[in-house]
Amino acid sequence: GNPLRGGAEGGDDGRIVIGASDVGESLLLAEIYAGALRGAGADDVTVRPPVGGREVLVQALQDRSLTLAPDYSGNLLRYFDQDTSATTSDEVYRELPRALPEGLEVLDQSPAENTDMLVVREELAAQGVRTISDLAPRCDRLVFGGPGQWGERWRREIRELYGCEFKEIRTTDTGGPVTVEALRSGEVQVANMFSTSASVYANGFVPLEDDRDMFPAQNIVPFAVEGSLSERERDALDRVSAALTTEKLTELNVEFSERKRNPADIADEFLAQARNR
Amino acid sequence: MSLIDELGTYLGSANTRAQLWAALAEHGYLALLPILFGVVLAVGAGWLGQTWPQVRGTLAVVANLVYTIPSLALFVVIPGVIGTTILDSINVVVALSLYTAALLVRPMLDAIAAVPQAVTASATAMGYRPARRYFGVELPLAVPVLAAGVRVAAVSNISLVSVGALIGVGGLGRLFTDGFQREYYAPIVVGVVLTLLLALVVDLLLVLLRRVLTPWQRPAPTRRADEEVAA
Amino acid sequence: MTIEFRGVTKRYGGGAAAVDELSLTVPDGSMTVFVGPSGCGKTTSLRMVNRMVEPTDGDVLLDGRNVRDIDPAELRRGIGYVIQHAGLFPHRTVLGNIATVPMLSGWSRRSARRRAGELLDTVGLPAELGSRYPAQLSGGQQQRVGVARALAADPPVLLMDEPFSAVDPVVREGLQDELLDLQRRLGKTIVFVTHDIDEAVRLGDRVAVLRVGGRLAQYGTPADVLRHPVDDFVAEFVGKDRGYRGLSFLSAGALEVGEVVTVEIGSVPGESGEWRLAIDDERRPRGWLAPGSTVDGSLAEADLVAGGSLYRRGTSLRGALDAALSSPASLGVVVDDDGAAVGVVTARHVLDVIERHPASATATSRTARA
Amino acid sequence: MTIEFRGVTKRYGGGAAAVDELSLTVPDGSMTVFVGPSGCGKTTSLRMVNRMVEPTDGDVLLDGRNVRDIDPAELRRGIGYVIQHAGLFPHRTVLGNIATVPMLSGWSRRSARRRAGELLDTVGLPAELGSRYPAQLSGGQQQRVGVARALAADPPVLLMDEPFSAVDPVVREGLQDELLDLQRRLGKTIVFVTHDIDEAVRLGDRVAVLRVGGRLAQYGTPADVLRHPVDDFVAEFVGKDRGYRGLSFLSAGALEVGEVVTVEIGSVPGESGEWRLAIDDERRPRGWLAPGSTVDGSLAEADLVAGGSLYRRGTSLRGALDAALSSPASLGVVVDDDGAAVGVVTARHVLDVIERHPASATATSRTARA
Amino acid sequence: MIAETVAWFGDAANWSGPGGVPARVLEHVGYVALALAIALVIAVPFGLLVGHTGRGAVLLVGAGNIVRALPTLGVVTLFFLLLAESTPAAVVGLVVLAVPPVMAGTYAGVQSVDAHVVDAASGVGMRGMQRLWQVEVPIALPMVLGGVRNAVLQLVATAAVAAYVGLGGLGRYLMDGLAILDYAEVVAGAVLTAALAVVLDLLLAGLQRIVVPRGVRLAELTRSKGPA
Ligand SMILES: Nc1ncnc2c1ncn2[C@@H]1O[C@H](COP(=O)(O)OP(=O)(O)OP(=O)(O)O)[C@@H](O)[C@H]1O
Ligand SMILES: Nc1ncnc2c1ncn2[C@@H]1O[C@H](COP(=O)(O)OP(=O)(O)OP(=O)(O)O)[C@@H](O)[C@H]1O
Ligand SMILES: [Mg+2]
Ligand SMILES: [Mg+2]
Repeated sequence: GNPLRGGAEGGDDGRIVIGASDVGESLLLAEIYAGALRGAGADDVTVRPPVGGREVLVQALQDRSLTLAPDYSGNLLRYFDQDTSATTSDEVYRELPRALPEGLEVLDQSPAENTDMLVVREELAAQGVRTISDLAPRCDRLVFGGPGQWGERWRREIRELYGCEFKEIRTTDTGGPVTVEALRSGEVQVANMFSTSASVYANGFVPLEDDRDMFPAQNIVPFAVEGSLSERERDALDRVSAALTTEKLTELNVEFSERKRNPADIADEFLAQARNR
Repeated sequence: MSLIDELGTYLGSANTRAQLWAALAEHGYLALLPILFGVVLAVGAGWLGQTWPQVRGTLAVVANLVYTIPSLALFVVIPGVIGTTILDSINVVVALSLYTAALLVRPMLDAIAAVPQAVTASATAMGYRPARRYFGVELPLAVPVLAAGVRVAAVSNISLVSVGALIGVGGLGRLFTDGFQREYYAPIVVGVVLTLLLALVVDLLLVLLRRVLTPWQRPAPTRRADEEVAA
Repeated sequence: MTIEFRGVTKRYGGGAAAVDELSLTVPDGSMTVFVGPSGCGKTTSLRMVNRMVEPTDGDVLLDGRNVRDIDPAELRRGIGYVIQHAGLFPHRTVLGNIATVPMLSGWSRRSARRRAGELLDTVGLPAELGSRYPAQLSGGQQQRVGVARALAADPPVLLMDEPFSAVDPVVREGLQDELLDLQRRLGKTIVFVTHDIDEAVRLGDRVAVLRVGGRLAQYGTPADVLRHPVDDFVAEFVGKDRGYRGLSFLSAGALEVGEVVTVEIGSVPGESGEWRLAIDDERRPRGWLAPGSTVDGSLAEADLVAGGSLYRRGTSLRGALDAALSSPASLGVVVDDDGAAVGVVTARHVLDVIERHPASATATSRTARA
Repeated sequence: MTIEFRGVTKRYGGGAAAVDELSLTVPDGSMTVFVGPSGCGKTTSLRMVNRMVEPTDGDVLLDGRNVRDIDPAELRRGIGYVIQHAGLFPHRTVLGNIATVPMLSGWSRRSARRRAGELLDTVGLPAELGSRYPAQLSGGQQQRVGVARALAADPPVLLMDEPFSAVDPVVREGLQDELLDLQRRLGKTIVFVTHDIDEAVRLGDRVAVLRVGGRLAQYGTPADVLRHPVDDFVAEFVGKDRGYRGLSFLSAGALEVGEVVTVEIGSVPGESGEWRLAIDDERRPRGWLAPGSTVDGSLAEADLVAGGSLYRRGTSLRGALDAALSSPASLGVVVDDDGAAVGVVTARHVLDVIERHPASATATSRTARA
Repeated sequence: MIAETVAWFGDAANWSGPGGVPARVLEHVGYVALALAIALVIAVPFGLLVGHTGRGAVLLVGAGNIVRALPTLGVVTLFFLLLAESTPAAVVGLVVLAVPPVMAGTYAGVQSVDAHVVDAASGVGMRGMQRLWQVEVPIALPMVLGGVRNAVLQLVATAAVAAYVGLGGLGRYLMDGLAILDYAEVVAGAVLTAALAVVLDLLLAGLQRIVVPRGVRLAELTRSKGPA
């Protein structure tokens, strides 16, 4: 049987549990949501430690151990609808409600985006590799590094779209230090990272242009259990989403992963600024 | 930035400090509650082994087998077995209870078996029935051995809880994943230090508890024959 | 309470018999000692009384009642059991140990501990030992606590399995004396196990000698067993000093106590051609002054030859003979209960009494051939 | 090799003395037994000889050479040491255990094992035990292996610390006999520790009685110590049977052996008014036929009264007296080395000899007051 | 769940290539073996020294306990940041894990050699090192190996964290399965790890049979049987 069905931990009693995935900024966003909800009068708001990928979050939302989690529109849609052809922000957001399972919903999406991207080291870029199409002919000689679930999600896609079949797909982590380290040391030559990640630029990696729109738009969107938030709370989250832009998110990410500040502190500052505007 | 500065900045945030306390409390609870359950299980196993000596071998093998399952796997598999949700901290508690019991069963059986024949025989001869004899005589006499086992179990539980961070329930273990994600020494160092402190305090408390529970044991220094000779 | 073994056999796991067709009766209020070489089934026999071991065959009766019909735990609470090394509970204080059976039988904590306090006194231990733990006692003290614990519920029957084997000979003798005294005062029915024939002879009203395989070789009074062993096995087991030891059972009623010349320490003795017994101002013997020895000034201990063992008036011939044999003057010093010298005996006088003893040669022994 | 203690004192950790100013000499080729109550410093004294313990004060000399000047490991290889409970190496076979010292001293493996094989025989163990492990031996066998191991390098000195305490009395006596025999054959200088006065008296050429606090109470021959204890402590320790035991040291040279009427088992005895000794066809005594008893047909064992202990001609007076005392006929049976009856003794004859013994009363004992 | 796990094991794709079971098992054994070897080099001499001299036991036990309390995950992440290399970081974490049981087993083994036997060894004239190697070590072997077996069990179970810093081994199945909640994969990883632990433990038990002197085993038997 499915071990994930069962008793509820969060839910209807006014308790709000916010989850985060192990993508670095996910925790940051969760803290921002938490701050916003507290500002809107919710008094029992917790942020759970980051855990796993989307699969875990979805399950946790479905069994009500979570109330809410930040997510990315494109990947979320693809998760429930493998064959979607929506790629632009609007397409994706329009398709989402239909694809989501019963009892789950997304709130307003934010203009801020954080897409997957493939990055290479400067040496390889200097050989004229600027787009994924440029990369494709060399794929069979290159080792790729990315999160554990990357192969299942994208191996077929990238082969069909670009004709790229990597020599090996190695599991590193979700755009985190293992990936950075692997790419830096040459253990892998191509890696999956994220557009708002501070470490791409800090390490001088070069993002490749996704010239055939393989990766869909990835607007930040609060992903929640339907009916678990009050109007006031939903408004507060919508306001936060509206205030968040890609530039702002990248900035916050620098604060978080380069200046190593406490995500709750960053969230507080951001929310204060947003209110003052 | 030097580590000291880094620690200063890190601990400078009130939010961080609050999170640390919460993590520490969760860590303590996740590590120590299983000790309680584990001891109860081991005491039960001791009782089984005492009543049916022929199951001793089986109990020991089962205990060993439990011990071979990686903690991470146990954390993840347990919800499938007992029907909890994946993020539930009960999973960690159950897993660590099993480990504690596994760790204690062996010494428990040995300690019960090592109670001097003369003592059990005289208890029986005085009209103790088996259950009362177990709890009134054999168990108290096994306390020193059990206590040694509990100390080891407590300390390794405190270390093991951190692994729970990989499934989002890990007390201080969160600091390691956080520090790792951000290539940030401060939380890792703070996490290690707090874990050690917790272990130290718990260990001390256990030593005290043992002293209280075994008033009949005067410390007798072990002496080796050749200490006399400087050669 | 009378204990009766009726054709009792025990086989462990269907092997050879550990106890084979044992039949004997321990009369009410008496002490029977089981003695025999290692593995002869002494412990097994003993434990069948309180059902720590169940007989393969035959019955054990307590005052005619088959122990099989009594619930084991109840049975055991009514039987004191003292085992080798005392088997004290190391985690309980001395009082806690002694109070065990009363507590099990449902006494209140207070009255159980009061009783324990009394028993400490009964077995001759100071009250302040009550709060100690067994590990803080000497071996002899532990044994006493073991006895006290067995006595706690005032059981009519006591089983004692080599209770004194772990203590050194001097302490052991003290414990034996106390047990005899206790037995005289409390009149329990006691079964005592030892592999030391001396202990058996000293303590038992009756001695049961077992041979390996659990067969009863002889059952009779100590005098019987020493003086009339039924066969070579018993004779061998009883040991080569049995003639001398047997004297323990001959009373010295008719023993002639002779006069002896005494000199007091501190006085100025004249010369003399005979042995003179030096005594102190309470007439206690201090040693011998050899014939012809000269003393400078008043008599001091240094002038004396050390004396032999002393014979307490009224005890058995064994002590009398030893006193005579060990004396440098060949004169055994006889003392009264206060230790004052009252005269001397010679080995020859002792022999006279032995020879006149009617029991010595013709007594028919109650024996059982196995 | 002579061992000399010269004012040796040992204090552990600055506390009270465990051994206090011990001075005594163990002459070459003799056996001295240290005896005394528990904790009196016997083990400590012994271990100062091979430097397992270093004296706080004073010296131990081996043939005049201070042991302090000898490398401890070398010293120990030249001194056999048998400890209580044997202390065998559980991971080595019996042969491996015995061969330890020769191997340490650089013998070849082959010759060490050959030597070990010989020693098995010396201590009376069958060769096939050589390949067993200590856990597969009985207590008594382990003790023997312990002795063999100590003898392996043929050391002139042997130290034995309660080597027989772990075995039961019967086995123990056998081991003692073997040790005496060994000592006669090999002529080692032996220091032996026990807390059993019987063992001390049986084995020692000299006995050193220690009192608690490690003070020497008396040092002399067993006869001395038994018959002339220097003070109450020694007298008490030596025990109340010392007069009788002391007879062990009186030779029975002049003992008059009387005639006795014998009847052979299987023959048809007539009537008689006196005790008659029943013998078998090899003249071995089987029991007594009481005066006036009638026999149906030929004489069988069942007609007899069991006999007393037997006195082997040429041994000490102790056995003679016991034989007389234990005999139902008051006649102690005297046997020769083959066990054949050669006559009888009476207790009175034994007393005659005791009284005529010059040593009995006047021997001055070599004593040391501590 | 059982059916899915069986299916996982039945899928040929899971048995070949760099992510296949044989490769993962080899990687796992590799981490364990490397960590164990280093731990032995560190822990055995210390255990022997302390057990032999009887000095520093309190320190050793205390230090052992503290080291045991070190969270493996913390050590691994810390060393990953320090060394910027996955393999050494993981191995350091595992060594830290393996040292206490090996050290405790060695120390306890030597320490628990019957005092009479040690005494006899000195008494026959063995020097310190002779006593250690000829008497104490052979008799201590069962407990030393007991400590090693303990360490191996923990190592096999914990080597899974190597996957967290991007290494292979059976932890890969746990981590990857966990990330996408593929239960079959997680259970498969757990089963493989446990099986590996059992197999290695059996191998060590066999080794123990071979190297522990027969006499020592016999002595243990008689001791544990004891008097009835
Ligand atoms: N529980 C048991 N199982 C099997 N055999 C036993 C058991 N207890 C005793 N025996 C055997 O029964 C025989 C008699 O044993 P028991 O303990 O009664 O002897 P014992 O006379 O008390 O000897 P000891 O003087 O050594 O105490 C021995 O051969 C012993 O090995
Ligand atoms: N290593 C030691 N450290 C401190 N005290 C010791 C040590 N060894 C012995 N003692 C003390 O020295 C005294 C003499 O001990 P020793 O072992 O020599 O006595 P013993 O005569 O051999 O006694 P036993 O008959 O019990 O073997 C005792 O009081 C004992 O407690
Ligand atoms: Mg017995
Ligand atoms: Mg001693």
